[in-house]
Amino acid sequence: MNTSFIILLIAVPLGAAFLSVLVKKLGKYFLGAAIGFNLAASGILAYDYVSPVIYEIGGFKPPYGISLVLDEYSLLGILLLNVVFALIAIMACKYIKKYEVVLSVALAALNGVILTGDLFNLFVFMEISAIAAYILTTMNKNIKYTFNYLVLGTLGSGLLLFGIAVIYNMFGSLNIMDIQNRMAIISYPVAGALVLPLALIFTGLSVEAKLLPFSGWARGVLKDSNSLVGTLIVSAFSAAVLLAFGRLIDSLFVMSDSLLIVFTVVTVGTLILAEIAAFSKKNLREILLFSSIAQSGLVVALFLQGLKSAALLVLINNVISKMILFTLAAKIGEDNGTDKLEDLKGVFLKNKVLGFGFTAAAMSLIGLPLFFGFIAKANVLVSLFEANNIWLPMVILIVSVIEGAYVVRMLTTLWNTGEEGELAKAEDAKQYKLTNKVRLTIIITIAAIAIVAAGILPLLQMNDWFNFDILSFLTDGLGGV
Amino acid sequence: MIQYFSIVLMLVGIYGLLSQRNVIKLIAALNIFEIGLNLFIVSIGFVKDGLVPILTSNNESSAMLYVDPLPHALVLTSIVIGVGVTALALALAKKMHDKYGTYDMDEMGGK
Amino acid sequence: MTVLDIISIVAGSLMVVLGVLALNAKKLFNTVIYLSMMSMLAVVCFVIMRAPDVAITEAVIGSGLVTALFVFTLFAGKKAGGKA
Amino acid sequence: MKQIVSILLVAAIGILIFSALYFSDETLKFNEYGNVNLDDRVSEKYIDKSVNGNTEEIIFGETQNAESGSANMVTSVVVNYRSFDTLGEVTVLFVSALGVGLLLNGKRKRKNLKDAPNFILKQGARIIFGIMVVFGVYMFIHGHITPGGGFPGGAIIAASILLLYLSDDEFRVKLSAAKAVESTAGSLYVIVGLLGIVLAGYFLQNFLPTGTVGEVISSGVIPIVYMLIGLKVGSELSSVIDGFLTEEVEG
Repeated sequence: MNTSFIILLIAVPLGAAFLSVLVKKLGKYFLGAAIGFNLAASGILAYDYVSPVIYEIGGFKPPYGISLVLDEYSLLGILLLNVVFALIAIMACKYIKKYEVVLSVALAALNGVILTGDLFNLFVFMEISAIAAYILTTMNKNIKYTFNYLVLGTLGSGLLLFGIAVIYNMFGSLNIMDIQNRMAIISYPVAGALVLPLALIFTGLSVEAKLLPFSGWARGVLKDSNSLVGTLIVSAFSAAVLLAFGRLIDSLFVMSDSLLIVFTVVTVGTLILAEIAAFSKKNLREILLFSSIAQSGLVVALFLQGLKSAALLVLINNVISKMILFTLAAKIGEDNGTDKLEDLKGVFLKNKVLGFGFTAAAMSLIGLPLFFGFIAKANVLVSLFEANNIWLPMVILIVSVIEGAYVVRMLTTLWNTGEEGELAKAEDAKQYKLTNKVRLTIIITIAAIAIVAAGILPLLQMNDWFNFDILSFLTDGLGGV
Repeated sequence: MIQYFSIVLMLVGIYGLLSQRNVIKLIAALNIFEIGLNLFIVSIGFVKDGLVPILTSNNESSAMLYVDPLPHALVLTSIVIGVGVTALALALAKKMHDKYGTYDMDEMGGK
Repeated sequence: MTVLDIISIVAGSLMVVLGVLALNAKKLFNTVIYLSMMSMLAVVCFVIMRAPDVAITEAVIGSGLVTALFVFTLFAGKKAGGKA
Repeated sequence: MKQIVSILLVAAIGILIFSALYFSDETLKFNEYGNVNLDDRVSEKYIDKSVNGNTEEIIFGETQNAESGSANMVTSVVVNYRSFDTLGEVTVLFVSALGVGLLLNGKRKRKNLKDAPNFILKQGARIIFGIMVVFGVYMFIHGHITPGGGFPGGAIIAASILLLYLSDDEFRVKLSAAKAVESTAGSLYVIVGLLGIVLAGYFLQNFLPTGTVGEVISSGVIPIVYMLIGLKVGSELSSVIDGFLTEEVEG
């Protein structure tokens, strides 16, 4: 396997970005080429994957040089990220104009966030992707919220850097694996000393991962965003940040009991409060953004419990279904000038294909059987019970009821025109628009079918589908082809 | 000693972010926080009686006691990132001032 | 206590004072000037900590260019007729 | 009221940070200011240039073909050992310059200065401009033996351009030229990295002889990369300055 593809995932989009400033007219093609190359390269890496690879940049062996780590975890990450990024770029290509360079840089940075094995390098890539996100959100024309985002994001990355500096002082290294080894050598428990740096890193990452109380920026930025910016932030950016978060929790977070309780309260609190907020909202995009905050809370809570595989399943389900939901919500908002649920009764009767795509994604989000979300949720509950955890499954089930309530309310409103009990007629929805775009329809249909297929096939093929390890599946299922 | 002051500076920056509503002052608070952070990072690399980490004709051997060069490299990166973010924030501030005629976020209203 | 220690204590406490002054200044222009002075003192601290590379960079970028950008932003605001 | 709440909150955070850093009784401690043992840190090998197994002492002006040929250890960290961070860092500046350009876009013209500059000021500024540019170039070419390097060098060039802006009413940087320099320098940086893959095996690996520590023509790719960084930073900051010193043309 040619390991150079690992670095090219970052170098090619960066080079494309630099070049497209020189020849502005070709910017579109450079971006397309970079996205296509990244898709192909991540495919090749997945196809050839045998065992974890560590790529030493500059030829200096880790921990001295910066290294990129390609293991099952980051392989899954780059596959997910590059596919989602490409789909969003295709679906929302009319907004890309003038922002090609920013998107290329964001693509490079997000790949870097997932692949890097070095703490400071992680900070640099987080900062690049955050700045790209600030610039993209200026598309919303509501600069006040972008400014809020910028201030919070900069403070967050500052705290992250502070935590990294304290870690460097204690362990003398910036390489994540090396720090892990140095922690293991120390014979006494390190949890007590790590409280401050871990709290700082957790706080810093929670800003980008949208955990409460640091998610104040998300509402303003996302509530009128178009299908490019909003979808990128709720799916691609949030996937990369959560994956980096998971990697750090997995390798560095040696927590004392009280710190674990604090972190868990924050994440589970995010889950509960954000779902309640989503329930109380009346606008399509606001509902979705609060649901996205809640899912981030759930994913981080699962990582904190050490359930990597379950967390990844929830993450994948959330990223794919949010991509569909947010794209359509932004499109509905743009076509009709509003995304208020009350004003959109029966809008899907105008375009049933897109309506079915939306419905499938929403069903998967709440985890109904026959959809991928069901597999994810079943895995979460089973692995939590196996870990003898009773209260977290309870919370998840209760929250699922709230989630189910607002999703069903959303769907019934969007499908149903008239009063209750009356049969809906397409004529009643005349005043709404949901224009048909071939690209959009094809992608939404394929993604929806993929969600359903991923929900049904494991039920038929695997005996232990409720106990399914996505990481080893990736090596056995794809690597062994 | 400088280390204590650097942490206090970061706290002053956080205080500014919490208490101020003026766009320019918020950006200033971010800058204060960044200066404190940079001082802190350099201070963790300081070695008592260490030399400047440059080989010269006076300090010509690598076996002498130098201060840690890695934090300096990190701070160079951090300063440049800081100026990038500040420039972007100031451009946003300029735009906001064009739109609302004020730098005060409370006077800008919900829109 | 060496001379450097004393200088660093003086510079550090001045920086904290300037930081508070910058945040509470009535005029935005003063905020910018206090910030620039702070940055200059930070350069002194970097030199004390044997980091000449960082000191040069901070002097040119931190207290030079950033201050200039702040001042230009404020002037642009004044010209537009809004209150600063 | 808000002030008091924020002061209390900040005080609480401060007490937490200070007690965790300086007053904890754990065995694993935060190394206090100045009491640092470099042998515990990765940077020990950056000083000895011994990451790839070199065991000899590095002597200024004598050692040849070290793994990183720079006498300035910060430079060898910035451009050799952690060059990838530096690529990320120029990207940050690149994106934010681009963002400033996008935000303050439109057809623009120079803002009029309050007092029209006189002849002596204009000519004097031009002379100083030349000296500053030469100094900036000196700084990034000598980044591997003296303090400084690409970032301050580029910033000094940008400052010299700022001087021209302030002393001359009509002066404007050709934005297209600035963009061209920026883009070429950035692409060349990536190409230097890719050449590393082709010629030496890894991205951004040094593929030139590193020469004698302390000489001007030494250290392999460091002067090249620092020159590219200097040009890139200079042109980016110049275009940022242009964005702030021009105003939109009405209508």
